[in-house]
Amino acid sequence: MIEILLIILAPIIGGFIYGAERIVRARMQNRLGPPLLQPFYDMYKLMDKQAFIINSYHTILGIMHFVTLWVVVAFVIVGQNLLYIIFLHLLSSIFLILAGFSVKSIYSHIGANRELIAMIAYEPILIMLAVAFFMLNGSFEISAIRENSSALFSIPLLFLAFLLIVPIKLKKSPFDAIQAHQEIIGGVEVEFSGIFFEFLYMAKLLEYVFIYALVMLFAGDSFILALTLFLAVFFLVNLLDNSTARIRIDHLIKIVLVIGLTLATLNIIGLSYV
Amino acid sequence: MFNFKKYRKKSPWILHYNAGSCNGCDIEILAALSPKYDLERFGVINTGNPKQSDIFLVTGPVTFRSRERLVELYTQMPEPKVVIALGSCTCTGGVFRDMYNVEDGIDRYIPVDVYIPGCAASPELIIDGIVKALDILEQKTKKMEKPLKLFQDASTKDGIINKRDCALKVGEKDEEN
Amino acid sequence: MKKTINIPLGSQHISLLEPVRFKFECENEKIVGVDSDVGFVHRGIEKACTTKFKYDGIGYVVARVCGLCAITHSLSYTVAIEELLNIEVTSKAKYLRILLLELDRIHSHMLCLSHTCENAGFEAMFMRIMGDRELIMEIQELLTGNRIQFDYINIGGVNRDINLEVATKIVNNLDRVKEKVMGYVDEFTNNWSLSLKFKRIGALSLDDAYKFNAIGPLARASGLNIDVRNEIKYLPYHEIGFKMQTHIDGDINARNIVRLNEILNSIEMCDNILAGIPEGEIQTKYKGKPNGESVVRFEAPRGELMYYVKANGTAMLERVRIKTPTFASIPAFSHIFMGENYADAPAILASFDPCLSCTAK
Amino acid sequence: MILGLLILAPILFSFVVFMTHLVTRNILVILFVIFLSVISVFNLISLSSVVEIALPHYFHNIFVFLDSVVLIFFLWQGIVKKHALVIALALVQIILYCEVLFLVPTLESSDILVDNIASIMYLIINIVGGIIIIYALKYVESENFSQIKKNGFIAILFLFLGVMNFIVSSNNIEIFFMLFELTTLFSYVLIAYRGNAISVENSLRALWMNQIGGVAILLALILSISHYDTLYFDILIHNRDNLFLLPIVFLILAAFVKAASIPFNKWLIGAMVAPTPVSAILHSATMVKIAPFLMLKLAPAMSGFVSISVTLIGTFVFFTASLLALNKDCFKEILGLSTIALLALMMALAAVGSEQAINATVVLIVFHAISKALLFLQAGILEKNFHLKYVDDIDGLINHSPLTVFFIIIGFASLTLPPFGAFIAKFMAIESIAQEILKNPLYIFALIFITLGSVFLTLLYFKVVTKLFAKNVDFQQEHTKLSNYYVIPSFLLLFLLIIGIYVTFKMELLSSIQIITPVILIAVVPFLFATLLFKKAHRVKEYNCGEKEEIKLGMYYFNVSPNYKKAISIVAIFGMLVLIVGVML
Repeated sequence: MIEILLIILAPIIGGFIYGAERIVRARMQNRLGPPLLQPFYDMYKLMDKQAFIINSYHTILGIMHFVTLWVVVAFVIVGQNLLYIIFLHLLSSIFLILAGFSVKSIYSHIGANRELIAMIAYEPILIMLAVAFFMLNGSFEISAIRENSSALFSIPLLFLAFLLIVPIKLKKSPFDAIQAHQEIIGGVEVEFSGIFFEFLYMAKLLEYVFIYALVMLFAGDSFILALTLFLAVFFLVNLLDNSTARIRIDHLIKIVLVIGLTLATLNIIGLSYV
Repeated sequence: MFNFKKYRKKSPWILHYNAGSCNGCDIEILAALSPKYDLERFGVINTGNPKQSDIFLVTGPVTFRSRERLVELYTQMPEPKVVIALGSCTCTGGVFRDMYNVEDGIDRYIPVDVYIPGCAASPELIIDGIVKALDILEQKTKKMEKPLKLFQDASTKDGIINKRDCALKVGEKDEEN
Repeated sequence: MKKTINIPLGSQHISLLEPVRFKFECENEKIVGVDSDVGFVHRGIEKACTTKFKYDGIGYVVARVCGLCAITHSLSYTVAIEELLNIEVTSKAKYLRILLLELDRIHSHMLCLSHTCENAGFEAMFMRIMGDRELIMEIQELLTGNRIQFDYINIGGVNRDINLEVATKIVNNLDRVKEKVMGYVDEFTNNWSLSLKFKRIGALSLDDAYKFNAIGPLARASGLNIDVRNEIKYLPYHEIGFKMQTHIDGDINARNIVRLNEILNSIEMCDNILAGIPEGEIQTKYKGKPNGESVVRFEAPRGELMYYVKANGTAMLERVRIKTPTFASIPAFSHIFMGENYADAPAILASFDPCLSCTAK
Repeated sequence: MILGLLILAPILFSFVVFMTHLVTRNILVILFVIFLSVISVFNLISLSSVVEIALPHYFHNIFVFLDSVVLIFFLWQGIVKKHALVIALALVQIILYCEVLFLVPTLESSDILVDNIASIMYLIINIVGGIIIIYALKYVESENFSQIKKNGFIAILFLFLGVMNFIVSSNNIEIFFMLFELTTLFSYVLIAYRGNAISVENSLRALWMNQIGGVAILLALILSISHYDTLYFDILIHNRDNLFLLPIVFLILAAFVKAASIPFNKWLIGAMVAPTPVSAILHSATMVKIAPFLMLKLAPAMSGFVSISVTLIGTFVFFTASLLALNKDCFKEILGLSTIALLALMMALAAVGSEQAINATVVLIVFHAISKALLFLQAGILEKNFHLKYVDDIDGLINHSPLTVFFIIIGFASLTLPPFGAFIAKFMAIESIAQEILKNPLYIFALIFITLGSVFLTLLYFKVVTKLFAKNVDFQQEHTKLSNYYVIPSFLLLFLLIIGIYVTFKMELLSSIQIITPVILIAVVPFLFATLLFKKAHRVKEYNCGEKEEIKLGMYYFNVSPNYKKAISIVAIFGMLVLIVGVML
């Protein structure tokens, strides 16, 4: 019951995280910042806007991105197979990429291309993460991971590697080249408007839920540790966002692949010897 | 049913276009986004993308070459939208009035809702203007507002374009077709 | 068999304050060709100066060529007219003019730095510098009555006097700004992400700086020590401790460092001015109409600004020619973009601190 | 009985097809294909246990004769075309073959052995191959060949099906060698079918590279006879001596050659100059599948060192081939390299040897054949109908032919995304390798190669899709009509994909919700395309910074420098040497 409620409320939870993040970011920049409910105001406003579209392929693929991402979040909450969820998440990214390519807009194309390239960086680490959980629990099922005790101390290096990809998925500095606002005006989302942009906006909120749910997986069955991890990662990501510039996509790949893969490999080799 | 209208004024997203201004007002917009004035507390985001904006912030007296872009950007913005003319020269042409390459204010081309005077308009004035625009935004309908006509018959008189004669409405032409 | 991508930047783009159109021909995201179009802001000010306005009002009109270097524009024009009218400005007025010129330079450089950071995706740094910039804006408002477009300079002197209260406020604020700027120097040299974004990006070598006639901070960052402040006589720069700031790298980082050092130097100069400001009138009376030609050069925040004024003894001038600093750097622009990544293009562009309303007039 | 039909009927058909005229030929071919498909399905259903048949002795004489003819033909071709490598390798093979003939092994087993894997291979060969032959009917019409040559083309394809049916059921290494040489011969003939200079050059390259495989098999044969006293697969595998695995390693080497793994990748890429049905039937869908099939046969014999080194080599090739594919821009070459990559993955998985890995291999073999056939058919359509060969030029194809775009996207999606079989295989692969890591940490490198390689492949596929999609806002033009001979085979393959999803659903390779969800998600998209057109919404132009002029859209390039390519080949060769030397020690 509570799972169904969580699934339905997932975008709202994401909205609160995003709203809190905007406040935290503003405070870090010595500003007052918007109210906590700002993401919801934005959503209501977008619902009320006139609908502009380029072509129907573009719009439908954008909506499918949102729907698939919601399914992914639902699977995480229900406790499905982690490896499978990662591939389903790939499917949702693919929908977004196809949407980006389905219009003749250069910024949309560059954004989609960067999304594709960034996939090289984060996909292997996510898969390695799933494998590490498999080695610890003997199963890819998230429900099994949640029942066991915290994995954080067995896979600390993988946790660090995972931290590297959190900014990529949340589109935060220094790894936000995919959505670089000052270069390509949001990348893939540039051609969406009105209620159709809202789907992308909510997909972003769902992405927050997805990533922070993965962070909380490291805590296993301990709720307090999960909360601590969530808060720690939340502040860490925002602190990093506010103290770095956006680096280029090729630097992103190099840094994340070299550091992340090394950490993940070392950790898994360590696990197989224990 | 849920009344969405009242949320419009809580999340105004801005599109800024410089139609030939002297930069004075543009840097004041940046200043208004900065910590001292912090426009974001009203929910303002500088999107830079017409398709996701509600408020069109125009500076400058509209030069000959920027007017097409001005109208193009205006038509790409979804309704409801509000246009703010920022700075004296945007409202009337200001010091540039009657210069040969200047079109004397944006209200000849697109319907303006809020005029903010000042050379350069200070951030306080900008905030004031945007807050005023929010009230107007709440009242707006979702009906398309057509830009006013501009550069169709750019007949030239003595090498200088006679602008006032060829200002018709774009909408009329559309209805004929 | 390779096909390139055309990436447009402008005329409306979030990273641009002014309309300018760049068309980048890119392979992947590497720029292999640049096409630029800067004429969107042309308003016809030079023409209007000779047809619409009398000579004593033009000082306020040319200020509207550009909001950022407004003071330099009106000062250059005023000095040119003063030469034609043979007016000797009092030394207090000269000192006040320099004070405002340098304050303007400080806020312009800070704006440029913050905009470069914004375009490099460093929002927090943008907010930090913009927040600190308000200190300068505050004292400008106190001194002249307006934040931008002060219209402070008139023919024969300046419009407002300075009093002790204002002077102490200025000194206080400048001290605070100095502290902050020291912090920026630290940030710009030590932040790893900024060094990835700025170091060895958009580099202009010394030879190219010569070849493309670069001026201003752009040239000084490449090691070319040209600064009009070092050469001119009408303002007493040599008395107040002007120092040339150069750097050898020529990349974005070098330009930032040069700007930061210039801010520090300007603060020092302002302090010196306020310490040794002479007593006297701020305004000289004058008579007659200008006649003849004069050429005046000044150092705007972006480089050398040149005014040519030709008068014929009537209230209307015959010719006003403005040669603006950004105009001279455009060839260097197009050259620097070659071979860079499109992702760096907005930051490179901001680091030039282009002023296109100057260029197009 | 069924087996005899499967092998002999295609040979008969090929003669019939060669003789008849155009209209009757088309109808006959379609009937033959239906016949073969029905038989192969029937074979799978009726097969209760493993069928073993020993062939009478005079068959062997025929085989020896055929083999000698083929080898002499190679030698002759080498002399005629003045290709030193071909001559040398042909001579080496003749000498080795004579030696084999002199040796007389004593341990005997049945010559023909049909198990489950062979039945599945029949399905692929006959159904997928048959569909491609139907497609070839129209394709070959548009070529500049004489009528005899056109008929001959179809006839050779049928002959090839017969040989393939035979090769997957042979248990005798000597027969296997003969059939291996025959497939080499067919691919040589078909690659050179167009007869121009490039075709000849590439066909000779294919010939000498495949002959290396022949040499390897002969070496394996000699070693097997001398050490184990047999030339039968099953005896060799069951009596294996962990200290002497050399024959098995040579067979593995032959598999690597046939699968065109790096460093032997040149021949398959070169083979792309052949008519597209050839690329589809020989070099993606069926013939190269001999390699993973052989690996599956040898899988029980591999353990320890051999298993892990083959896995590492295979996954390394998977990774590097997908990397190399990134900088190709010819559509068929991209398909070819991704075939190499996936074949290497199949072989690596077969070498892992756990039950799940074997299942993954079989699933991957089946679905790879269907998807690649589908993609190659589209490549042929692009070439014939739109005169497009390079990915760069397929700008905005959706304006002209949404159907082709749909098939290409489905083809690529079926190789990467859930719920298609290839995805399930990859999923199982990662799962089985994860289990192996617990036993041997070296498998972590296999895991890294697989993850990186699959990401590169995804990148590759969707890089191609980039170009297809960009649709103009106000483009109004009639779609191009495609011939039924082109469209129907594509739909049949799509149907096979759907059946495949159903079968995986039935077999419970994944839980039902895991298959149903993405099916719904993917299926709903075309449905939405068809129904939702957003009539009420306003159409606007794309955002172009306020400008009105057209923009030029290109695509990303991923350059792999020649040094890397060399390094990759060296590493691959080194890996194989380590394998051989390691086994010898």
